[in-house]
Amino acid sequence: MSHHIVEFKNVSFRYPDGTHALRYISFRITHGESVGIIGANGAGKSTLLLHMNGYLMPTSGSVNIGDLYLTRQTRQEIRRKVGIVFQNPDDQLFMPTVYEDVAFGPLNLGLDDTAVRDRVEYALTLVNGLELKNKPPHHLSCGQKSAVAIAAVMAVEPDILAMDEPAANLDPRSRRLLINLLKTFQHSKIIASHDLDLIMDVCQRCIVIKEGTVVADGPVSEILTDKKLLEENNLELPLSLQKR
Amino acid sequence: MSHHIVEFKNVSFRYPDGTHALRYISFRITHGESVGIIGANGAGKSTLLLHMNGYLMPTSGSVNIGDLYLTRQTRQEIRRKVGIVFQNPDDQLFMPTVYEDVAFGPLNLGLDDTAVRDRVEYALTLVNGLELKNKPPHHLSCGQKSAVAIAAVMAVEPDILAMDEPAANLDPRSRRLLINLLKTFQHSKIIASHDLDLIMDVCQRCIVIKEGTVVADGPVSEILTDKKLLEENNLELPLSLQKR
Amino acid sequence: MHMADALLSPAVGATMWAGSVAAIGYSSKKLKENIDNKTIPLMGVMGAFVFAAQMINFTIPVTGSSGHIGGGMLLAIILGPYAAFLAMASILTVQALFFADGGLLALGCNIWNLGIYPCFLVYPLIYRPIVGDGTSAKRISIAAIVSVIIALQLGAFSVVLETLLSGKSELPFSTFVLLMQPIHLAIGLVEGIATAGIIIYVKNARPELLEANLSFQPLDSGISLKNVLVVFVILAVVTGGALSWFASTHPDGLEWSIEKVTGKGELAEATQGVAPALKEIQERTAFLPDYGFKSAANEPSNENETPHWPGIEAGTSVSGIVGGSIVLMFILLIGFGIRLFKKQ
Amino acid sequence: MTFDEQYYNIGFIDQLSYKDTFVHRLDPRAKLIATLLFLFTVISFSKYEINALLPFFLYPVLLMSIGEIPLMFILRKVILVSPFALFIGVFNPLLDSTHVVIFSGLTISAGWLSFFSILLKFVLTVSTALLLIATTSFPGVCHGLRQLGLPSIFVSQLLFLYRYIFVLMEETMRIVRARNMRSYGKSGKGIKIFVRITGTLFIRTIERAERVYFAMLSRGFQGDMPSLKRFHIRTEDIIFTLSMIIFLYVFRFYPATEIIGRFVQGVLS
Ligand SMILES: Nc1ncnc2c1ncn2[C@@H]1O[C@H](COP(=O)(O)OP(=O)(O)OP(=O)(O)O)[C@@H](O)[C@H]1O
Ligand SMILES: Nc1ncnc2c1ncn2[C@@H]1O[C@H](COP(=O)(O)OP(=O)(O)OP(=O)(O)O)[C@@H](O)[C@H]1O
Ligand SMILES: [Mg+2]
Ligand SMILES: [Mg+2]
Repeated sequence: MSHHIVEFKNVSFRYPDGTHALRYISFRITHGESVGIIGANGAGKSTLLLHMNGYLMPTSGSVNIGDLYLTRQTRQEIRRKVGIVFQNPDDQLFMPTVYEDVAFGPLNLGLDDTAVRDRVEYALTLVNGLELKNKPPHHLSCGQKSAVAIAAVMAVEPDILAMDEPAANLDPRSRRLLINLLKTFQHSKIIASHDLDLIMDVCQRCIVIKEGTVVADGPVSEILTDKKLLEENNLELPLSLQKR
Repeated sequence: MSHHIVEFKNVSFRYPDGTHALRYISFRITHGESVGIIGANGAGKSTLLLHMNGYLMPTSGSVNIGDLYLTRQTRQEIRRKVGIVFQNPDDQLFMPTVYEDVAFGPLNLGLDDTAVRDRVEYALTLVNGLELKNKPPHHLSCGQKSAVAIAAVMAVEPDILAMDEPAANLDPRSRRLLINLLKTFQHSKIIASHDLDLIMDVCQRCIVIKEGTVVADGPVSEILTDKKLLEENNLELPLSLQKR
Repeated sequence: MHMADALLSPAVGATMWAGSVAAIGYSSKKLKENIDNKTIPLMGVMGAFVFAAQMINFTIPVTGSSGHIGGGMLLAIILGPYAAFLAMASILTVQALFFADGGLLALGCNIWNLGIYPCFLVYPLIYRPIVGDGTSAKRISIAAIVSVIIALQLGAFSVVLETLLSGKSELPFSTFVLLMQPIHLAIGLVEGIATAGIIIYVKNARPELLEANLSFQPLDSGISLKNVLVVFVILAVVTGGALSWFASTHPDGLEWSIEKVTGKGELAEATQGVAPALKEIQERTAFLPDYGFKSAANEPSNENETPHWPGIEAGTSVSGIVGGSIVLMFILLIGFGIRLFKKQ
Repeated sequence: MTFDEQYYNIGFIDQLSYKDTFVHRLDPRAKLIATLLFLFTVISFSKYEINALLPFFLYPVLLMSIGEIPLMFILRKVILVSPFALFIGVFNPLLDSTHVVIFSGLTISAGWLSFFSILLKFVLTVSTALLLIATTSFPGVCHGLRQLGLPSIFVSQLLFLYRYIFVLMEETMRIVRARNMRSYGKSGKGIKIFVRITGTLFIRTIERAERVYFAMLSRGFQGDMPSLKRFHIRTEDIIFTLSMIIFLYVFRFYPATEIIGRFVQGVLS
């Protein structure tokens, strides 16, 4: 299924103020892979994710999603394939009730009312949030907001799921629920996080970014146990591997 | 030194919208203790911290800081003794440069210019951030912002330090630096966090809050290893104690 | 400076509503024509920003009292007139609903007083010309301060007119104006300084955020003098039409105020601008004797449209008081009854 | 009112509006129209009218008791609300001193009458406006407005405003808190600091708007806000609106209190 492939080729990006946030990034993620993206604060992880569906366009290099080459023309289509969940759920729940929020994507796809309702209920059930349906987002707890933000992306049934720091501010139980939820998602997923334990639980592969370049790319079991590599990147061994 | 004592006696607090966030909370923290406050999302940790310097006033019960009984009259004085660092450093750095921000507190204490300069340099050195002095806060990385927010509080030389979720969004190295910094702070400290590994590293004592009441209070070594207690509170064993 | 429902007459309330709704419709149409998709969330979030910023108080030097920003000019500078007007209208709607600031009927007046003037009059005719190409901090400050002051003065003056035309207050025109304008001059000065400060701050910290709006805005995406005039002609026609319609069908509110005004002979200029239909009423009502309470009770002059108008006069008042108390008690009983019933 | 109190007040009304009672279930359009008619009727009374206003208290009392809205909350808000009307109204007793004989022996000045009239209208209008929002969720009001024909751009950004008020107010509250904590009652509240705080907040707000826009794009936003068909007029709504119209008509044009008073007096004597 070549259409679930994510491929970056020599992507560079420079913010208008001159910050060179990505430099010649290349990697290829095939269907069904789950990939963690790690690196120090300011390494360029969020910037990278923003390229996945064309919010930012590479200054040079190219991004391919499935068969599509990312351009201003194709980004609408690419956005249907790649669902991105950003760090702050408040920025993503912009509609006045949970139901409307989750329905926003399907409605924009042009589905009819019953199809929309089915999608919304399916997505909310997935994250265990069906009973939140009629609440306004500002009446939800942190963990509930995160769950709904994920449901809202799931409701458009993306082929590829990308998440930026999904577990920040969640209590350990909610974090664990999220990890289990991510494990059940079958398609490709790409997770940027400082929570290396979460990456270790959810991903098979791991890409380390440093000052905008890829410095390592390999199986989680190798990278997250390579103490030297991690320390060079402002990281440490996952806590569960650290001896007390 | 009785003046570094924090004592809550039967403190209840109800938000004006009716949420009963704290119910009959009592504890006593003596000088030099470091205490972790843990609990599920919405348990009342942040609300509790807001009582420590009178930002919220108890609906019933009393709060004593050192020899002072918290009232509207004493809270200005109490604010000099208790420095609170909240979760989001962006909310705390409101001045145009790092220097001015750290100087804000000492200036308001009425110190003269040289004393202010000394305090600022001392506090920034403490968090390893002296070279950030002239930068505007929005050009800092997450980790740097946290460090400056802490320096801004340290610059007023509080007797008691309270922090709410200090390590969220920090990369593992910055988190480790923060842990080491906290270990060197000699006076009482109170840390609310979901990061139980951090609590385990920094604190000797731990208070578990559930729905606004204290459900456990004891040495970290006991509480953070009590799997049943933790799970009842939406928590888990610290990751470094979990077996792979 | 929110106008309040309790001071309004239906005619004035409805007219201002009509004017404001027309302006909302017009702005929405203009926006839709050349909208950038980003604008809708930006407007909403900026509206929330103004709302939040209005709640941060600062101490005003010397007086020690506290002030906050109004936001109309700030929005116009950031969003351009049409989007800013809609955002301002939304802010006032939320205030009317959640804080009952002013009230729902006075909302029309408030949108007019605090939205139309800064966005459609002051921004294009005063702010833009002073600011020029938008690169000089000094010009920006002067422009912001002057604009905020003028917008507030216009708003305050409108409050005076709206109150007097409604005829619920006894304040004579001159006193009222002398009461309102200087206060708002002071408020405007403070607010203007704060607004200028914020714009300069943003200009220094993140110049690119303002660039799109401050400098070299093409005239058709901004607003031209012609557009301003067109808007105002349309609004004048709409409100004039509404006003004269109300004047011909529901004279009570207007009659009262105009009578009052002509009786004291102070608002002559203010009524000149209004449709000729008003003048007729004015002339007609000028013949009425000075209004006194007893005379209203005795003379049927006012009762001809509404024959059942319950005038208060000696004798009937007693029954009025008795009846009033009974009605109130009855209403309270119903309330408590339902409450008790619901508790079970 | 301090910042926190204002914030909690909005929060509280908002919470009330998500209750589930008969009044809450009524169609927002019906409630909007009924409220507007009510307000227009109330302010249409002449400025010396007092008695005829009293029956109109029935509507807020019914809303309050059926909608289970705490009386004290509404009362407190009515008292706290912007004092402009009262400030202006209080001049009336000073300026209009024509004497009115209520009944033989009791005379007051007409200015007092008109002041009380303003007072009553004030309480009636403010409380019904608050009760409208306390019994109808704000999104409900917005969808009602949309269906009544207001432009969709206006309504969409009204909804955004509502959504982000809570987010931004919390953010602002945290910033103000941080300022207060390090001000020690001193100069931290001057205009300079205000400008900086607001400027920072402003920049962050624009950045947030950008992120929100990204989130919308990622879910297929192309410029039109999609809308769900939400409300259907039911018999209750029609009955409610009709009874409101009849109620308003009757008490506007028939001096009910007078008639009742006369009747009672007649029975007693
Ligand atoms: N809007 C912007 N304008 C200019 N520079 C930016 C912008 N956003 C980010 N940067 C810079 O680009 C670099 C990469 O930032 P990015 O947010 O991608 O890092 P990150 O890896 O996500 O960090 P974190 O772990 O803190 O989230 C940083 O140096 C940052 O300062
Ligand atoms: N401003 C507010 N108004 C009303 N209720 C509030 C407010 N802030 C918090 N609450 C409620 O008070 C309770 C305690 O909240 P608090 O923020 O103290 O929890 P917390 O333990 O800090 O949670 P978290 O781990 O998510 O930060 C929650 O039920 C919350 O919904
Ligand atoms: Mg990031
Ligand atoms: Mg908290």
